[in-house]
Amino acid sequence: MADYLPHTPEEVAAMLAFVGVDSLEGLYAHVPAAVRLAGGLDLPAGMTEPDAAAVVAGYGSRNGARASELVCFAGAGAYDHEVPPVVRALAGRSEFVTAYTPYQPEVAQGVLQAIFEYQTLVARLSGLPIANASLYDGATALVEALNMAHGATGRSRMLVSSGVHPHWRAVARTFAAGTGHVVDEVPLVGGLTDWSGVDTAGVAAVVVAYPNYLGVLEDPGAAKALAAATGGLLVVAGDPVAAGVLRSAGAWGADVFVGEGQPFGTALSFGGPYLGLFACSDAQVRRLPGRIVGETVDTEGRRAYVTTLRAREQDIRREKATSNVCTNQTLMAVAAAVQLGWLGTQGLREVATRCAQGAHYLYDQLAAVDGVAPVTSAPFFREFALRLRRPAREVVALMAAEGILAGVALDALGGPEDPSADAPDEVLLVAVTERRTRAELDHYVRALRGALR
Amino acid sequence: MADYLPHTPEEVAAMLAFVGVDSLEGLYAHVPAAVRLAGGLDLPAGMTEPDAAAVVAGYGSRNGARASELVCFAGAGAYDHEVPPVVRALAGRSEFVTAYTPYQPEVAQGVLQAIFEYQTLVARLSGLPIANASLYDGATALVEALNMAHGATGRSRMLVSSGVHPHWRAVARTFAAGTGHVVDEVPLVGGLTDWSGVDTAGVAAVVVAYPNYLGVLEDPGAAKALAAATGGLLVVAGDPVAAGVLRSAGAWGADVFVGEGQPFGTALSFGGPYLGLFACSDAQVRRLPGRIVGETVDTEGRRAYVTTLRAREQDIRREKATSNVCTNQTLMAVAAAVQLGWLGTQGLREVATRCAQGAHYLYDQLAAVDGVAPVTSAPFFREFALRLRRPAREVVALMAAEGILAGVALDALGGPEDPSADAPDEVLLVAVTERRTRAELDHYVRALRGALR
Amino acid sequence: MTASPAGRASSAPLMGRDAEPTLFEISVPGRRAYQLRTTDVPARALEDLVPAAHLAEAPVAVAEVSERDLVAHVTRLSHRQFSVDLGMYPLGSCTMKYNPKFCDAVAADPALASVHPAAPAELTQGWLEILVNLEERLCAITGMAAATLQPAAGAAGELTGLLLMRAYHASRGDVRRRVVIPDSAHGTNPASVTLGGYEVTTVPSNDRGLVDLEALRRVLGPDVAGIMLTNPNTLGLFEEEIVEIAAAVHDVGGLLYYDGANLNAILGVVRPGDMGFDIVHMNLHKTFATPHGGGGPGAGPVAVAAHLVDFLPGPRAVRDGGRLAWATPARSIGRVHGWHGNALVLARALAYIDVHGAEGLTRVAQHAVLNANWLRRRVGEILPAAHDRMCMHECTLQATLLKERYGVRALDVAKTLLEEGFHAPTVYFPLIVEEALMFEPTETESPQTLEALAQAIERIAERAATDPEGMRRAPQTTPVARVDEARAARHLVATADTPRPL
Amino acid sequence: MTASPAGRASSAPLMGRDAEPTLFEISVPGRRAYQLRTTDVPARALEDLVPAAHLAEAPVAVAEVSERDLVAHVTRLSHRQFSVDLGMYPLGSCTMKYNPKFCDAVAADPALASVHPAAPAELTQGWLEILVNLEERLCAITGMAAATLQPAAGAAGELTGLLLMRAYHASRGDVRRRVVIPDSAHGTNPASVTLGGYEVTTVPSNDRGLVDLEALRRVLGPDVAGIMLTNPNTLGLFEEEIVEIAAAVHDVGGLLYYDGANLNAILGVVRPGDMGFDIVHMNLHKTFATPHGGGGPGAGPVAVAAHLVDFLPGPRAVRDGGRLAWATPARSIGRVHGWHGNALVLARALAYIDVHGAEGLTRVAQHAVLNANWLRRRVGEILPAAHDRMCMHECTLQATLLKERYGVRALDVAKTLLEEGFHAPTVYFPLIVEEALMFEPTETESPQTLEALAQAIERIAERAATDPEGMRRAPQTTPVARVDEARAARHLVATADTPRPL
Ligand SMILES: Cc1ncc(COP(=O)(O)O)c(C=O)c1O
Ligand SMILES: Cc1ncc(COP(=O)(O)O)c(C=O)c1O
Repeated sequence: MADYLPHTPEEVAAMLAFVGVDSLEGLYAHVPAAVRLAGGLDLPAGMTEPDAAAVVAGYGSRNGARASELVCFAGAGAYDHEVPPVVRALAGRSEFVTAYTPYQPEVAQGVLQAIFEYQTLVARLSGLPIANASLYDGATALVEALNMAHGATGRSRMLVSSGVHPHWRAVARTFAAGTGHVVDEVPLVGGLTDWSGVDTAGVAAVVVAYPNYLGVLEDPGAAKALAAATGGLLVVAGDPVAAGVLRSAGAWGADVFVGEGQPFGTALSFGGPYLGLFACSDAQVRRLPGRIVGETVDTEGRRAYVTTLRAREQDIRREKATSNVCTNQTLMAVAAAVQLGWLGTQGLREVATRCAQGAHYLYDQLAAVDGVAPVTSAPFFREFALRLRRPAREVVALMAAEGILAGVALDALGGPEDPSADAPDEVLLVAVTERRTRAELDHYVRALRGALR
Repeated sequence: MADYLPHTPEEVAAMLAFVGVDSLEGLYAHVPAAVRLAGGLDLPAGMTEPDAAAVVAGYGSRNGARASELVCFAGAGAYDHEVPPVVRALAGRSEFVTAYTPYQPEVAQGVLQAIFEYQTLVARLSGLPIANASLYDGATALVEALNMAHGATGRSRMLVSSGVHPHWRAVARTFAAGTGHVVDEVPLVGGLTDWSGVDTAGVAAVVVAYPNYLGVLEDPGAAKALAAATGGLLVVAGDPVAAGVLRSAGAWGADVFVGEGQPFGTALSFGGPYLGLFACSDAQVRRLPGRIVGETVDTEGRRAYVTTLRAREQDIRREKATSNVCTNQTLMAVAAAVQLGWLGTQGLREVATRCAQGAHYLYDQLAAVDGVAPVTSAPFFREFALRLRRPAREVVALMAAEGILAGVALDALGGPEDPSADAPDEVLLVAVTERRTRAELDHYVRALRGALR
Repeated sequence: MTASPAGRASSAPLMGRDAEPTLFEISVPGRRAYQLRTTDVPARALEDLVPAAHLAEAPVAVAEVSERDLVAHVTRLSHRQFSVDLGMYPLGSCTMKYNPKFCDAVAADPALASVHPAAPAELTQGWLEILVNLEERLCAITGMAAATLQPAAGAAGELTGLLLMRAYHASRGDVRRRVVIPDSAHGTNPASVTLGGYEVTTVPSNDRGLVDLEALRRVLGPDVAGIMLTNPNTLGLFEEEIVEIAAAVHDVGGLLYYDGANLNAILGVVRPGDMGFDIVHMNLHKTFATPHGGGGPGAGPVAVAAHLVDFLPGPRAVRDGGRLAWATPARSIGRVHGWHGNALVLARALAYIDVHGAEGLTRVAQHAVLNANWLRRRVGEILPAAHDRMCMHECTLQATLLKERYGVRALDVAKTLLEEGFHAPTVYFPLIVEEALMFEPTETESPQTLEALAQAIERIAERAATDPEGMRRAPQTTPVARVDEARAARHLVATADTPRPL
Repeated sequence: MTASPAGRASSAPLMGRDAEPTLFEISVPGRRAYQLRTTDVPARALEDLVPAAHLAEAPVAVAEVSERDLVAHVTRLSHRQFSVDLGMYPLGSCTMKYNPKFCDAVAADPALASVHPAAPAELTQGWLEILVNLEERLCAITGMAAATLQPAAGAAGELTGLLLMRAYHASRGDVRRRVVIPDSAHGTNPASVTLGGYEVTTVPSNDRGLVDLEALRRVLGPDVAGIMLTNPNTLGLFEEEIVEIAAAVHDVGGLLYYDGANLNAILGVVRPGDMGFDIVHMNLHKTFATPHGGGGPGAGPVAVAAHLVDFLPGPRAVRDGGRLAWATPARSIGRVHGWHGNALVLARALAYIDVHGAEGLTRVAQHAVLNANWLRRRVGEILPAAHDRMCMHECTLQATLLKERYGVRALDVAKTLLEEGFHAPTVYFPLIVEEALMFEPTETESPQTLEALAQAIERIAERAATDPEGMRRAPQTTPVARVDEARAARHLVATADTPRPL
């Protein structure tokens, strides 16, 4: 058993005496005996840090998919990008890590300015003027966008392209149970959203993923036209790396941009903590969910930063708040700002370009493999879906033996009990990042050929 | 090829113009053409950090003795102690790591105070009043002690117990070529220095290791008697972990304490950077080698720290300096202070005790193994030497296959070309730290039994 | 170049005191820091790969800095930031305890951090063990049957809990409209209630700072889906009538939701399940020592009693013979996170729990309560407690005396405390307490640190008498002086590209 | 306990401004931070294992603090410390360039850092490769035949070099007595000469700041073992007559020793070997970007020409067919380090070299020289260069004008620069230059940072005219004001246990 308590027994005794009770248990004398725990918690005995470290090392060793074992071609919204030591060192500084939410701006300029820089970067990526200080992840950022659309339009009908990540749609459905939103999923045809024939009545939001979760470059213009026609908001759910070179959400006419910020400085982390990106038009700023940092001055006229428009937030607005988000993902936002600072204008473009180059190189090779057929011929960016001769899960298992995490079996995305209608078991989603070498891509081709034999 | 230069081509051009040359090469116009390098350096092409990281990973994977592969029973002056994440995090803070020598005390109080705390701790461990800010390692600290003895006595004869680590003695011999010291090595008999019959004429220093490199607890009192009789200084070369519980060098009458500080917060690191500990009596302070931090005040009367007694140092005293040491091992000294702060009074005692417990437990088991004989029956602390039925190097190789780094083959300590007279090839030096579990010790016994079969 | 180059230098630091330019201000076109792998992948032009209509006219302008300047910029920013590692953060309701560096090492372990969330269960058994073990531990700690680890923070847990409530009632064909919360509740509670599709009914506190049981009974009825409570409540007081409250709510068919933000007070002493709660969220970033990261990430697992297990979000990691697998409960409300929750935060929390064990966690709670009570008594003459009796892990004090005598408000006390080198307590919360200053020392602060805080408060009281004006301008010795919050809201400048007000 | 606990709180931080108590002052008996493995090794009493005569009466008193207070203490100390990561460090002769974080990651790699130095070569092949590769790279960079990597710093390299000189001459039955060094040399050179058993003969510089060739010829003779030179020299000037110097020394049978502290200036441009040097030490912690660690560790490998290879310290890692092995040269002077040198520093340097390659290293040197020359010209009217012509990577400026006009000395300029947020340059070195201020910007500083430094110097010049008194008291805005160095030396208080002067 270990703990991190400073108190010596003598100090405890003296403090108890000052407080006027005669034992630590005595501090709880007013807790009804009926509910007090008798035998103590039923937990494994405490252990020292080095003993616990050995246990953790055991967990790690049983993760066959760790990076030292498998070369990663899995994507589906979580990508294996370079995170250099410099970014880890800076974002890991304990002043950022162990700070609370910057409620006292006079002693929190470090975090506040980092968030301000992050907001600027997200706004630039999205082509929209305002970004918030982060949300939990891409999926919940989408939910907040729908809530914003509801607030903006007074309507509840959400037209969501089925090209939006299945998990994000699932999350949207879950929360719709509370908000009463109607989430209408618009099918994909040939890898692209088929907006034709959609009922346009009472639409609050039109949501399109760009690229969509199959990697395909949708036409946000079509979604924009629909949104414009119905008076709903256009929400673009974007891959932020692709956003480095693609026409921006703002340029496509979006009112809201949401995205998963993990590719900027956050490790794969088995899915979290990640980073919900959120940007919107000026018109929506009073409906912005979560925290926002603004520039101001101190009493001496010096530039200073502070969390602002707090009247939207739950701690002030309570049941009328724009959102219930309080704790967000600030540290990941700081990491993203640092990672983007490291990449710079050129580096971001380079990463996006290399992803596209690698994905197209691999796609071209794989298209020639026997037993492989592209799911769609629509243009894609850094990820693509293949129809295989045998179940994709089996292929993933076989390729793991070759040191490759081959991708994501589409039917596994929702978990076995959550199959998506558009997820037949033979479809494999393959992603390529700037870290994948030609040798790795060529090895992939050979290994897949072997797995399909 | 990568670099860390900020200059854009335009900036370079503008700067060159301001300086008045027309190219970067032009900056070197006055360098005689005859010696200028023509074809550029003959080096492998530069590579990016991630590429270089892959190369480094390759080196690592070819270190069969890395901790993830072998359980460490090797000692001989370098020990596998616990270094907790908290110590790594604190000593790794970039303000310490990227600072220069604290020549400007007004902006270097962090490093200066950390050194002051380190000096206090080394002084306490040694039982002597003064410690310096660190030396390169234990071996070179010994050389400085000999130089100090020379300065103190005007004599050149150094009586060095052969219980002092063979490498340290080798280093002392090397530098004696410059100083003209005569290093007389006094033999071990039954694991203990045999001071009898030693010629006592003109002795500057008597050096005893405590415990000695075979792990044996020598009698520093005997060495003290000799030093006292001859008017030389007593130098105790101590294991700083053992120093946590053993009678201190000062208590034994030492004038100088030297030690290898690696066990306090520094990883095994393939032998460096380590930490030379150095403490001495008040009488020797003006002869102290290296840097020393003293407490003082600033112009406002606030407590402050500063490097002091600088007149001893080479940058001021030049050829008359007490030592040539300039850059030392400050970061390791900071780590040692933090590690000792983490251990505290109880923890240091606990670590020392556990080392002794583990070593004695293992020794008792091994003494019963067929083909194993203790080298000496003298009391030992945390390390011991065994005479094996077959060459110790072979045993080390065999036990590596069992996941154990069995210890240090005595004849390998000096490298094959540097055999020590007292290093027959069948002797194995085995060390136990507080990190070794009973299960590991028992496994060791089984594996050794197997290796000797 | 003339002597002077274009562009702005990254600032010269004076130990956090000097303003730091933004990343954009120190950017110089053409400068770079990034280095990527050599891949030998054929370098085709982007225009060949992506139809022109999709490409931006110009790449996004990020900023162009050298690695050296990036490091200096961010390191200097860090010197303008208070943090737990620098000093005490007695911020009520936030449990800003010390976060062991060991847990940082766990979260940084590449064998955990490098795993893709969609890798199949067979290749992520270690992670699934972590999730299952943590769920079991959290259930043991709260006295519940099962838990979801997906919610990314406390508020996400609350909303998840409310959706569970809704699904539960719906499964019984029971349509309910209202959720009761006390007037002392944290703002996330009412906000979550709205998002859960319920109306808020506020129940007042009585003069002991506790839920007014009679008032509660009056608002209860068959349309009440449940109640959200923290216990200890946001005043730091234990709801002593919790058994009666639970009975009353259950009697009308409602469920009890436990906001676990204050769980640190009762670890190992009393369990929400045993008090009658049906749903519990925990803030792992409070109780289980995840550092707050300047505002996040956290994690807000939700544990439930047996009758609610079937509704939990999925998939959940479960034991399946000797292996571990994913499974989604039969009547799951669905996913509440894009993947499995804030996994690395979950791993940290498991490590923290496993180091402590039952005994260690109980000691954590006891010492947190001890510290809070000591502080309450120690400074009570200056800042009287809103309710001067045994508190739990935090105490709600009031600046009323200072205000009456010197016109100095809670905010001024808080800001002046910054000048003393302490972080401020939570101010003006809970809303029902006038001039509230909520102090939560946490268990990792020593008696000496508490005493230093008390002495700082004594100095502040003296200053209030002699220099109330100065206090209203405080802090002055911090990296920036008191900040103009109104101006920020009046002219929103949320990015470096926003036009500045004139 | 009365309200107030015994003992002192760890300090409340104000961003580096407040004094921090010592570890010993915040110690409270019985407190602890350490946690060790559970080993199940039988816990016998120490008295059973170690004879009583060997045991201390009381264990060593270290300090007793909680992990939380340890973290706060050390983190706060770090906020009282300037560093490269915080700002510019234009410290002449020290090459305080930016140290890539990548190299930190290399040094932290457990597959390198966890290896025991006495593990057999078969089990440390990766490490031996690192050593062999680094040796080869360093030889290529310096134009030498082989190197020892053992010396732990520059001064250790110097002494090693002098012992090599001695061994070389001795092997030829040649007894020599003197080593020549220029009057501008760094203090380690004469100190090393003494330790190497030689006498120092100083050769003056001429009015161009270079070795006076005629004066040199006058002091050379058959008893001269060699000469130690830096080139560029400590004034930052290239010894243009190096070929003639080399010939003169070689003519009397002496050897040329190259002090590599200034190697950063000439990487890839000119090699010591090609200039005629026989022995070269390098400061990896200057040229090859090992951070200085507040004073160390560094590494000072010594490379030698072919005729000296046999004398190198051993063992050295060598290629042996496809494997790597240890070998000690035939007539080795012996070990100069307890193990293999500062291995992790060596690994860092190799990584740094390999990232740059030939081209990158050459650019490093060129840009270091460019920055120094730009700065020299930019501030020359205020701080004239001691020798106003092309310098190499550093420039030696003088505060003579300010001193004449306002009585402001180099030291005052340096201390005032601290108030401007820059580290001071090296002052009063080299000793032969009056009121010397030696600026070495290094290549990693941007033109904007140089300009900011220049503007700070301009402000200082203005202040010298109006407030020379204030400058003599500077700095005032740093964590402590100007420190009383004399007092520290008068009453040495080197530990917390030393009685304080009254
Ligand atoms: C009482 C209470 N409930 C709920 C929350 C919300 O938790 P989170 O910030 O993790 O969303 C908080 C956080 O401050 C709290 O103090
Ligand atoms: C010119 C010169 N020579 C030698 C040295 C000594 O090097 P080290 O400090 O590594 O011992 C230095 C270090 O400052 C130096 O500048």
